[in-house]
Amino acid sequence: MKDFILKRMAAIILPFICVYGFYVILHGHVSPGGSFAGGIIVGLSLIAYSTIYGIAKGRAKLPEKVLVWTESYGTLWYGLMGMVGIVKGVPFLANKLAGVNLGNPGTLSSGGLISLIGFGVGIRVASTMVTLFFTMMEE
Amino acid sequence: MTATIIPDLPVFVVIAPLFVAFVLPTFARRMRLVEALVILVGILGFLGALYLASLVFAQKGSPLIYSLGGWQAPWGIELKAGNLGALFLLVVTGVSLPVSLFAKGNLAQEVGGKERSARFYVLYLLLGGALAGMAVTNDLFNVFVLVEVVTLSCCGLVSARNHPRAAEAAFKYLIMATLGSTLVMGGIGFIYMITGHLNMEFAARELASIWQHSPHVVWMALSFILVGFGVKAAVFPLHVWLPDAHSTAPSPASAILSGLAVKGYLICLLKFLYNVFGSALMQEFAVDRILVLAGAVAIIAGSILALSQDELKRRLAYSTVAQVGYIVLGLGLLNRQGLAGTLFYLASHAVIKSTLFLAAGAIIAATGKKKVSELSGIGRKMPLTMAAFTIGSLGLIGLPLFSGFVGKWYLLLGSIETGKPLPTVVVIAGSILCATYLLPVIRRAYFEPAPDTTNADWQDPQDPGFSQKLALILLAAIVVLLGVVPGPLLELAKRAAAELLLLQ
Amino acid sequence: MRIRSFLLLLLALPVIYGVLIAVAELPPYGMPDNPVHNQVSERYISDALDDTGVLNMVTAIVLDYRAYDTMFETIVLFTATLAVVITLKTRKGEGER
Amino acid sequence: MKELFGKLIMNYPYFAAAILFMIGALTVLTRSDLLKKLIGINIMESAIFLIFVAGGNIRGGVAPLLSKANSGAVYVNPLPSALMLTGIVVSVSVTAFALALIVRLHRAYGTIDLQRIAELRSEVAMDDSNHHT
Amino acid sequence: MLSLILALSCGMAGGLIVAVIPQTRSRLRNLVVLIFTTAGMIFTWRVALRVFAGENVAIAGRIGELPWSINPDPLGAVFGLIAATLWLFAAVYSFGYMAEKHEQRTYYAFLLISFSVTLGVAFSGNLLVLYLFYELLTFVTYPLVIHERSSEAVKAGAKYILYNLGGASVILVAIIITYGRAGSLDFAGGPILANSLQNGLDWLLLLFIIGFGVKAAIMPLHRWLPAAMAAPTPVSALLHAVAVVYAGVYGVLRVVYSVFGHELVGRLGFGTILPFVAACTIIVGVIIAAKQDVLKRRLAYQTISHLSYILLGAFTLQPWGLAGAMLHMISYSTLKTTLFFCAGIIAEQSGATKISKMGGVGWLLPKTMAVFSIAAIGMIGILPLNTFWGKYYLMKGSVAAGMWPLALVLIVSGIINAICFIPVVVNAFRGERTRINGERGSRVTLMLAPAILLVIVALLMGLFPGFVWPGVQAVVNWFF
Repeated sequence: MKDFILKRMAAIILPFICVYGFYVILHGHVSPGGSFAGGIIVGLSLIAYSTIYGIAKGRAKLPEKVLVWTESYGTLWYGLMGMVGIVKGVPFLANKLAGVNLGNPGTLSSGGLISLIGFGVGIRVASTMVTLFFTMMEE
Repeated sequence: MTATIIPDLPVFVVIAPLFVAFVLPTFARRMRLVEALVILVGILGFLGALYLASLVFAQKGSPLIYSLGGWQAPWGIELKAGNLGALFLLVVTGVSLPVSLFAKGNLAQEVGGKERSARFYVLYLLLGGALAGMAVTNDLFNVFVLVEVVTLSCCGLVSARNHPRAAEAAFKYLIMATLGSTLVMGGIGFIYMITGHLNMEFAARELASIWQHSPHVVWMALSFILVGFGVKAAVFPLHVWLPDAHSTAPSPASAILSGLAVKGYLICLLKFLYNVFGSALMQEFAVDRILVLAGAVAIIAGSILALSQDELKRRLAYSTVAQVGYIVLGLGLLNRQGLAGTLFYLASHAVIKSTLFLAAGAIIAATGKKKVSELSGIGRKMPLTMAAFTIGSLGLIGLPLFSGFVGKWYLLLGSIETGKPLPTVVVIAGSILCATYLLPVIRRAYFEPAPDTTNADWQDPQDPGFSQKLALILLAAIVVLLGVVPGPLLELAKRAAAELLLLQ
Repeated sequence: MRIRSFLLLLLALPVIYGVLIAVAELPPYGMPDNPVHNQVSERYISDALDDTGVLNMVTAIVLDYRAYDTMFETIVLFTATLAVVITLKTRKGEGER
Repeated sequence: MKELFGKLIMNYPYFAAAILFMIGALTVLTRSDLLKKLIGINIMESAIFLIFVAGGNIRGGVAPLLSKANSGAVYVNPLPSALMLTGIVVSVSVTAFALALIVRLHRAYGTIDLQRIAELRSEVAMDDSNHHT
Repeated sequence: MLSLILALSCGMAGGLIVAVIPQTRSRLRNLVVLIFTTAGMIFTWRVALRVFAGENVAIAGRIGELPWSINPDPLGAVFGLIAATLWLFAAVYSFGYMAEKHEQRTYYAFLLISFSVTLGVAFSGNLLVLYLFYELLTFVTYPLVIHERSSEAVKAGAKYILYNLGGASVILVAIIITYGRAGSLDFAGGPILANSLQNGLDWLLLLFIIGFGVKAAIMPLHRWLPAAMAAPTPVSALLHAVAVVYAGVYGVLRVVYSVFGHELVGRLGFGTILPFVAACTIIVGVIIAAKQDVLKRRLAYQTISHLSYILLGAFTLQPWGLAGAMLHMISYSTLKTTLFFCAGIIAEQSGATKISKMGGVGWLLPKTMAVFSIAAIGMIGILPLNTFWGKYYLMKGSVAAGMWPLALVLIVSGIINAICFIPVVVNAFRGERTRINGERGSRVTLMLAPAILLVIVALLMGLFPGFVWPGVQAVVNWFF
């Protein structure tokens, strides 16, 4: 696209959208929203970038390899967080039972593994959205 | 080390293939490593399932309960590895291991390219993990999520073949399957609304006491679930997607789809019917009669449709429609022998149909001929493949000493116990029809001369490579083994049947 | 085509009627004594904070009580991505089979 | 009949969901346009989401989010909302995959009408057989 | 015990060995076939003699909770002896008949395997094993039926499979019902259903008779048999006049005497109807036979008729009747095999398959036609030949059972049998005698020798019936 205003506006807004997305991901356990919603916001900011500046530029920012890695290891992350329970001798995906410090409710560090899992899921969802978009647009 | 693994075994068999699947895409190009990992996880899964089954076998009656995250039953998700779960786990792992061995041979050729086959393997492992999850889950909504994983990975496997027809088949499959899973989700919703529980046992207990207050809702939930799983498991009038999907998929995928995926849905249906609604409610709502009727129609119609197909894989696909009929019919018999027979039949059909599809795949890969009428003399050129096909066919027909017979025997015992002639007659007629659509293939392969070898486009076909041969031998051996020593598996099936029918 | 749709609608009418009867029979909407508000949801509401240390109960359920479901949910996404990629991504020179 | 309607009006979210569900189902079954089929599926799924979420609601309840502002208030059941979060993601995945298949089919046949595709395919098959013979 | 296992495995082992011998090594193959059939026959004789002496020879085990046992009793031993002995003759005949035919490897492999399976039917100790071998018999003889590979043969094969599978399935249902009622399937402990409630047993008997009646070619379940004549002649002679059809007859005998017991069958409604069904088949079968022009088809319909002789004897539920049945089973098998052998020689040497085209064949093939005539006379049941004795006891049994019209049926059938075969012989010796002698060469000798030998055996048996009597007596004593 050649629209100058759009590009400038996007350059200003998109970083904020992206940061907002991360905010939603990270605050999934203390406020409405969560990792899925946040992840989609992050993904959308990148999709918007690619639509406005062209697929090639978007691709340059996020090469296929990075996407594949975030996809795979983001999902694996979830499983590994679940394994914490097994390592500690309690069932899979245990949180409180695994002896994780649940922190002070209402703060960012609360919730023990929940926030960690949530972060992983958020990254994954974002990369999934971007991968889906790239795949459908390129072919 | 073993002390920590054993209590977590029910969850390990589910997540082991999934974990491997997650990391596979990152080294998609290193084919050797990918294949080695897939086979390794297959072996580990099989050993795990075997050990789990022996544990279940040893402690009679009481299933292994595993509360995920440590949250007890009505709050958290519960895994239950009882007799039924152990049986289906054995089937899943026992069939998928040889199939992955088979895939090792010529998958890249069939789906086109290394990376594509790596992705194929990922979908394959996800499917395996989700099926294992279906075997042990005891939670209504978890069933729905697993069903979705299975559906999506199945559709992905179908469209792995780089051909527009595959995409069309996959789309049809996807739409129908999603329709089905939406119905299933609706059914779960209705059950949840009137019971307030998602755990199967709690929901069943609640349902048994309150169903008189809202019979129509129970009816609705039942019919949603029946139709939903009916679409997914291809029960006769709802089977329209199956022949296309199963015949256009790459051969290892066809084997898994026909052998296992359909069975996974049927196991879920069984869990809903027996664990949630219970046999008393099934009789109250005449579900047993509906199932017997639907099964009977499916057996006859599926067999007749199979008879009219000339394309080998399509014929096998329609035969799956007929065989699903057997299982559906067995679910409606509501007695111990019949249900045990159904479960054993399910296991044996999983093995047999995989054998048949793999053998058909090997033939098609070697000759490029898809039609039954073109397979003259193939038995001489590919003796081992055709021998596996023959063993599979005889097993499906239900000849003694092959696994199909044992299942059929108990199915017949069960049908006679109901005192109604329909199931008996249909089961018998079905096996005769089965002979009429499978034996001509064998006759052509062995007793008709091969066409002229001077013809240019018939280069001499040969048996496939080592790993594929091994897969065929393994599967055929299981078919015979289950027929000659059905003991342990049959015992497991019987105990599962008694457990499902709440008998002691 | 139009006739077919009409016939289908006609066939659908009894189904619609059945669904409506079932819907009318569902527990009345929004009542606090409905079966869904049983000990299960009560525990989620009263103990989520202690059990998980999370204010958002939905997150507590999604990522802790029923985290296993959510794991499969991410797997569904993963599966969908792979399926999309395997459907659409075809390298040049890999002929259609 | 009157009683039925009375109950239906009381259960209006479920009623609406039932209607939505039927609309979706009929769209899937009658339309041969692939995109419309997909939209139908999505409508059906939305209907089910609606049933679930409405089922967990309490009149006058507040969102299941602990905060000082609504201490002592009645919270709605958080479980259906959590389940539907999963359901929505599943539905998104299915939609994405279906769209990919539509793109693939459009690339191969140049149309997204199922009947048209069937016609084209039979023509191709005829051509194929002509080639071989 | 060892001889039992060896008897059963000889055919199987030989079949597998033949399967790996290259297509061109026909002499080696013939040698292997000869060795294994002879060995099988010897072991079968050993087993049978020990059984007649009252010894218990058995192997047993369980599959899951289903028991299996291989436990020959006198009836099984008699059937086994007939099959094993005739197999050797048929194998020798095949060396001649098949000498220049295609696909010999398949032919001999399946011939030997079906030998094992037939012995399995004979020696089975319970219904499950009987069913197993009965079903297997269909499958292993199928390649022999379609050996010609012509479209006619393929159609016949399809019919063969369908009829027999259908029959076997009905048997399976009946077996399962029996299992559900009695909880046991073993033949050894007297009739299985002896202590069962009587209600519904009529229908169970009907199921069993329909099931086994397919292979025993009871009308109207006989249609596969004439069609199966598309097979090579030794196969027709052995399988469709002896082994396969006798498996059906043997099954019926088992059902009547080991599953239900003759006392119970006598009390059932269907038990009293069955002799008349057999009588109908006797008459109708032979009448249809008389109308056939193709010699093999005429022989096939006549087989249908004669199988019902045996069934008739069994259905009289009298010791005399059963003795007659056993005698007829033995003697008929020798003569019918001879007739088929002769028909094969005629077809091979003169090319004539239709009776109307056989004018003058007698001058071309004098020895063959002589043997044929003797065997044909035997079919009528006149003294110097062994069939007389069978018929005699059959009549005695029918009269003893108070069903004298059946004895009349047997006489009438004998007359029609005469009408059936005398014209063939007469016709063969009519016409010019200018054609050269067609009975030269080792091939014809190999085909002719078994036929002549069998006729001699039949004559000896007719003259000295005491020679087979111990076996018959053992069977009768076993059941009464």
